[in-house]
Amino acid sequence: MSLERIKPHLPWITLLVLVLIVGIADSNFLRPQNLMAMVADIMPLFIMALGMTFAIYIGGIDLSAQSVANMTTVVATVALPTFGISAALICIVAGLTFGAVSGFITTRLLVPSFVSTLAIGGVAYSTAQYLSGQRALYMDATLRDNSFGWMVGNSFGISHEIFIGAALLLIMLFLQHRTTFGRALKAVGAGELAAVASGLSVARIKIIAFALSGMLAAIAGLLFAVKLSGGSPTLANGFLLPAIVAVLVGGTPLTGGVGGVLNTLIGTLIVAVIRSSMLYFEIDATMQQMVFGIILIVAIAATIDRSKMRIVK
Amino acid sequence: MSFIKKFIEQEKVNRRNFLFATAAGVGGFAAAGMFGPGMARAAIQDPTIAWSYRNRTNPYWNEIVSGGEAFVESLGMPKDALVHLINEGSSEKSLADVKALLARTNGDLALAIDTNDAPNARPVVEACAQSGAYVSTLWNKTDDLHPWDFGDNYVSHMSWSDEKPAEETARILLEAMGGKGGVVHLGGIASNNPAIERLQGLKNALVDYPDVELLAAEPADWDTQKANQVMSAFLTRFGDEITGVHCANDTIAYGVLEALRAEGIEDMPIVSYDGNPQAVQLVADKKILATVFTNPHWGGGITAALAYHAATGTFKPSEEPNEHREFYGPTIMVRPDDAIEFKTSYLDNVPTYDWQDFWGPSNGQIQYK
Amino acid sequence: MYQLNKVDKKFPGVHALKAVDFTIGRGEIVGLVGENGAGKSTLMKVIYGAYQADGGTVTIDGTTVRFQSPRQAMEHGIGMVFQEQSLITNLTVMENIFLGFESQFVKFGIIDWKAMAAAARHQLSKVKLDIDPAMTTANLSFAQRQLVELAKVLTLEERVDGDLVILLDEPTSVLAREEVELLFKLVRELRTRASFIFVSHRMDEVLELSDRIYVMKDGEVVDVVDHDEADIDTIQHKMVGRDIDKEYYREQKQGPYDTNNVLVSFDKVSLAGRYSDISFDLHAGEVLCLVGTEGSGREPILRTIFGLETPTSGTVSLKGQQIRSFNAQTGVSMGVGYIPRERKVEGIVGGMNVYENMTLSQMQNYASGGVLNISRERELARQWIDRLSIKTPSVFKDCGGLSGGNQQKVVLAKWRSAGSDIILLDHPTRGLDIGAKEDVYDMVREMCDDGAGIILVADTLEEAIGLSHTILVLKDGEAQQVFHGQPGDKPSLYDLVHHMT
Amino acid sequence: MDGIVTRETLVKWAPLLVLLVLILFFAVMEPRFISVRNMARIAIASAPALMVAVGVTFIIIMGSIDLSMEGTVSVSAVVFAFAFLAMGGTVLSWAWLALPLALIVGAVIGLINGLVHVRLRIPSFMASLAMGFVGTGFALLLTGGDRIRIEDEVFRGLLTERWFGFPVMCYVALLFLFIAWFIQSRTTLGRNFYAVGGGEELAHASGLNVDRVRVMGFMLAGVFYAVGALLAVGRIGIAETATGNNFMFISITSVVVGGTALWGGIGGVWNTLIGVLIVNVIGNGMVVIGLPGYVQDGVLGLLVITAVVLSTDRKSVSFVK
Repeated sequence: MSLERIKPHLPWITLLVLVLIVGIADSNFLRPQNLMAMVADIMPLFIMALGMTFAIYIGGIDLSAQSVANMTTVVATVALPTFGISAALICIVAGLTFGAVSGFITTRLLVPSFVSTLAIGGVAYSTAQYLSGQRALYMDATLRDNSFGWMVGNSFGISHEIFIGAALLLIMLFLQHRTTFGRALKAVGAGELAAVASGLSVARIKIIAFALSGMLAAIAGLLFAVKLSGGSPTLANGFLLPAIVAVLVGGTPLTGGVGGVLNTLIGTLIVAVIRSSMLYFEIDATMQQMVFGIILIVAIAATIDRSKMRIVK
Repeated sequence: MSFIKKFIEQEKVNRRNFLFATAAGVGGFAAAGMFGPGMARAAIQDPTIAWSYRNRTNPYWNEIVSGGEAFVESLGMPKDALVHLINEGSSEKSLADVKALLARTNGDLALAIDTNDAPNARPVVEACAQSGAYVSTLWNKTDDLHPWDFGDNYVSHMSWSDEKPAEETARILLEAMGGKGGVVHLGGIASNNPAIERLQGLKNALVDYPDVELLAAEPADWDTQKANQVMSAFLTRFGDEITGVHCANDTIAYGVLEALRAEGIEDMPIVSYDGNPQAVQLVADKKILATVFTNPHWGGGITAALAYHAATGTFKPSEEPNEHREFYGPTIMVRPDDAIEFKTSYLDNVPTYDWQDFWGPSNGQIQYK
Repeated sequence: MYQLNKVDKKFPGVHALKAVDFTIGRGEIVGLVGENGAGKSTLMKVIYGAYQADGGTVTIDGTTVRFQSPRQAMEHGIGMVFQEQSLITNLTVMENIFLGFESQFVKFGIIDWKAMAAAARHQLSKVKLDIDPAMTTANLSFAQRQLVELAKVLTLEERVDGDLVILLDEPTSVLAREEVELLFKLVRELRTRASFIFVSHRMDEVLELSDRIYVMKDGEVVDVVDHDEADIDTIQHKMVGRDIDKEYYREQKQGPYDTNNVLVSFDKVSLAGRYSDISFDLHAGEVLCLVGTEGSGREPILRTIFGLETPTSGTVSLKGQQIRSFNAQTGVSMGVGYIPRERKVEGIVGGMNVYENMTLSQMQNYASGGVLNISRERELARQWIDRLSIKTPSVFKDCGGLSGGNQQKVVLAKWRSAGSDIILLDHPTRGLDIGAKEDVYDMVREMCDDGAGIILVADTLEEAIGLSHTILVLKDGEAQQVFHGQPGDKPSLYDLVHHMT
Repeated sequence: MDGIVTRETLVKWAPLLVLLVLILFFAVMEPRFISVRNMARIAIASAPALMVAVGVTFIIIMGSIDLSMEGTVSVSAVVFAFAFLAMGGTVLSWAWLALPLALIVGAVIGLINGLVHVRLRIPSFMASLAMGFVGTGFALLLTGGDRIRIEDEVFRGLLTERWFGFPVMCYVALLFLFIAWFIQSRTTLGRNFYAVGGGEELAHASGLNVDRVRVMGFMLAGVFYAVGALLAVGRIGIAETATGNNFMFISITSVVVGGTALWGGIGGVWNTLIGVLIVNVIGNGMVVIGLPGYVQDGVLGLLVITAVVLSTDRKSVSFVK
């Protein structure tokens, strides 16, 4: 019985244990400003994972997230001189649109999201290549500071990226727990047929979920572009798998209906800690990837709540 | 052939000279740093030395890292004292790893890095500068980012101007084609700067060969398998019209060679880039007409050395001229007649370099267009 | 021959089986009845090896056995014909029959399909089913599938020395009466080769078929009755622990409906391939029952009213307003409530708690600007928990963990609290025990009194007759006959069956 | 009922029709596309991908998913190359033992993958994703980042030796495709994949050892990944950590395009053959007709969606995730 009670808390217990293990090995790791810097750096990834959570929560997946983020790094950089801060709006709308199209193809044309989002990701990547002229671009420093300076920098010793991440997290938490959309999303994830029989427009809810995923991927790309002060069609490469891993490790399995955005925060932090631990334990360069995989298996085995999965596929 | 010899002489230094130079403190610019005002500055006694790069699956990066390790060994440390940060092609991981390492070392860090994507260079440099660490970059940075804007902490940037050498290989190729026919180009990841420059090199050369047509240029993402497929498709599309292939690097050339081999085509003129050992062997075997060696071993070592010596106060970067802070790396053309000699004296036995002769083999200040 | 001695089974928080004694002799047909949650399914799972008993012993011909898996039970001649359709529809009939035991047809790693087909034909002949064993199971009717399942269990005959015990879990729930007759005939013939344990909610059928009947309540066997002494009332009394209302279907509460207030109007409505040229009116206070076999078009009509199907011709009006765009949102906003057959997957959302389920169809009423007012939701849930006496520890309880009857009440509460007055009931009492059924019947009458109209697809014909004012008999998607029934003046079962088939 | 039969037939043959339409389209755009030599080129590109896709087909039929193929292919390729060179470096010596060794390596990785999934009760998506990291990491550890060249003319005969215009590797792939088809249709294991995919709980209740079937499935997939690895090495002559790159998304996409359902129980290896060919025909065709590189990803995406839409039996699907 006690194990049953611990289960929902396993993700953050896992996180705490990992932090302590690294902390014991090197107390430098535990210095607040270090932890803070680590959290700030993981924010773009976190924001993408946040969006991914919605897609996974309804039992799908969004493989276009990385390409959409790539695209928005380019869009942000290209649009900045003309549109200033409105470039952000263009990015967000672009992300929403690509996500919604993925959602439409998944729900209306019945193409599995694994394939539809991968394909739409291809379109986003082509768009990025076209817009960038297949080059890495950089933002003019003054223009960037004028329009997006607020995204980077510090207040009260805390990086603004953390504020942005926290704000988005709070909005998404609110969305998940306190709105009709969040409730509908839960119903679709946990019992799609019952949601249909309750008169919910399941297709619309799913399309919105994918659109949100696209939008947050776009915001992740935007933030990353501002942070790096430039854009390129490959700039956000390497986001996709860690973002998926973050959602899964956080305890939102692909079966849908379980977990949520708070889990994703924990999952992202677990990924960040595992990644840093490679440095703190001085894992040999050629071994890092293997070690990452093994820790991942252990972490997933520890965090997922199997009681809500009837069949493990 | 002679220029290779000269180059090797220039870069290679015998052990005795090297020891003498350091002991006597007449190591060129180093002297200024050692006894100059730099000493007054709080130099880092024993910085952690780190190399941050893309991955271990590419021979190019392995060469880079071997240079870094050779440098670390030259300091009397074991080679695993060099910290490896591998970004797996992710700028995000690249930056996060650097930050984590800065945190772990409290900024006592000498970092050599290729930031994976150009825009990533700025935040990396800014983070290092903020923590008081010393950083030297290789290959990727945006044009508006300059070491001299960061005092001492952004020590240097080294890159290669690939346009000229690529133009030279292209000329070799076009000559071999008899100045007529059709050429295809297989490029790197489209947005990568070297990929853009290497294609531009070909285009420059083509101006002088009006009878040669550039049939197509497709990205092959530095990837052997992708190159293989793209070349196969080219063969369908153009068939016998293709009389020469210009490859953006050696790994692409391998894929091209195999695609031709599958068709039983043995004598297609091909040129490539990078001078990997296998490619050099292929040049010796006349399978490839030319490749360009950029000496990644030296590049990897010297980039780490610059960061390290700036960190320990051996020299003070801000007192160096601009051409010592942004400069082109060396390039050597490898052709069939000198490939064997080049290989034995250069690749099979890696020369011992003077890791304090920072700029000797370099190729002048970086020019922006 | 097969015997359970003082078998005990505990789950966290539940004592599911309390020292149960159970015996079955050679060739005997034993009935097993009890309300939902009485422990029937746990007992069966212990018998066929899905659960292991915590205490007590299981013996076969005096030898103690202990099964770790269904497969071990099979090796001892115990087979199960499942309540839910348990054939895998993408496989062929013969593959289903020999699933898990293909090795007998394998030579050098290769399956001999011809040999398997021959063996399958042999099995099918036992249940008098003449179909091609290489047919994909999805193409069979429900009745045929039920027989294939039986044939599958009968393969134990060849595999096992000694006698068989076959568990039949609600085998008749999807069968029409004549199909039930066929099945019973078959079971009686087969008793020369096997003993049967027959579990059903249809008391009359249990009585008809069984030699002895075990009555279970709260994890205990409360009575064992012989066929000749059995009597429905006594058994039901034992099961429920109270008297069953003679007026089972609450006919005395059936009032007249308001002929002036038409809620649903179908005028020559057709849906290609499903039903054609259907016309009827549903009035406030009326129970209209759609009667017909599987595939007669009952469900598509319900789905059309709810908005999940768009008819190909004809006009549908709800409350006098012609419907042009068919979607569930319109349906719900017009006051349509749908209580689907598959309660666990379509009725409630497992993983969501009581109040979340109750407001699922009417969230906009508990939200402003898309933001939910959760305290009001809880308030609503508490009210309806009291009103329908839903047994749940709190409003936070995951509905997936409630019993079937209570789940059904949550679904009903969902629609009634939203003020829906066109209620579509699809097999509302399926799988419920008697007590819970009666609760549902009471609610049907209450809803009518409140002025709601109900369209019912009943679980049994008796239920259809007992509950409804109007019965529309369908066959192959076409309306056959309309019956009107007042209390005391209802159409007979025969009348309906005559038009159904 | 006639209408339904037509629809079913249509759905069944839709992937093939899509393939033919694509071939026709590219042939009209560029007549050279249809030449035997180009068909051979497409076949060469398809052969390793086909083997990997066939492997994952079994897993998908079970309703699971396997994302470990990139790691498995890399490890198998690298182990093969090391063993091959260590034992003589030519097929005509004891080095031929490296071939079966590679298959065993694939099976072992599949076994571990299956055990992690089944024993630790981790959904296959996550278990295999993590195992993929471990595999790629292990390949990297083995090679230290180096590439290993396989120069043996006999082994490279896979590519250079041609029968009727097609290299030997295409026939090898065809042979293994037949083996896969045999396993799928004539063995207990193959049929059990369909049972598990059609209804896992029911299969379990029928006495099927579902866990064992799952583990065996992952092992079998591992063997086919290893075959894919051998063909990939045969095609390029290089074994490296990157040998497995790009197999994951392309193989699963191919399986889906071929008409095998991700929710399990439907489809098979012939579907996968069609799917792999569709994806490779598009890839080759786009270059052949001279589509600019930067639009190719987008066009591939749109064509894949179109192909899946055309070949999905929409009536049988209630919802898609």
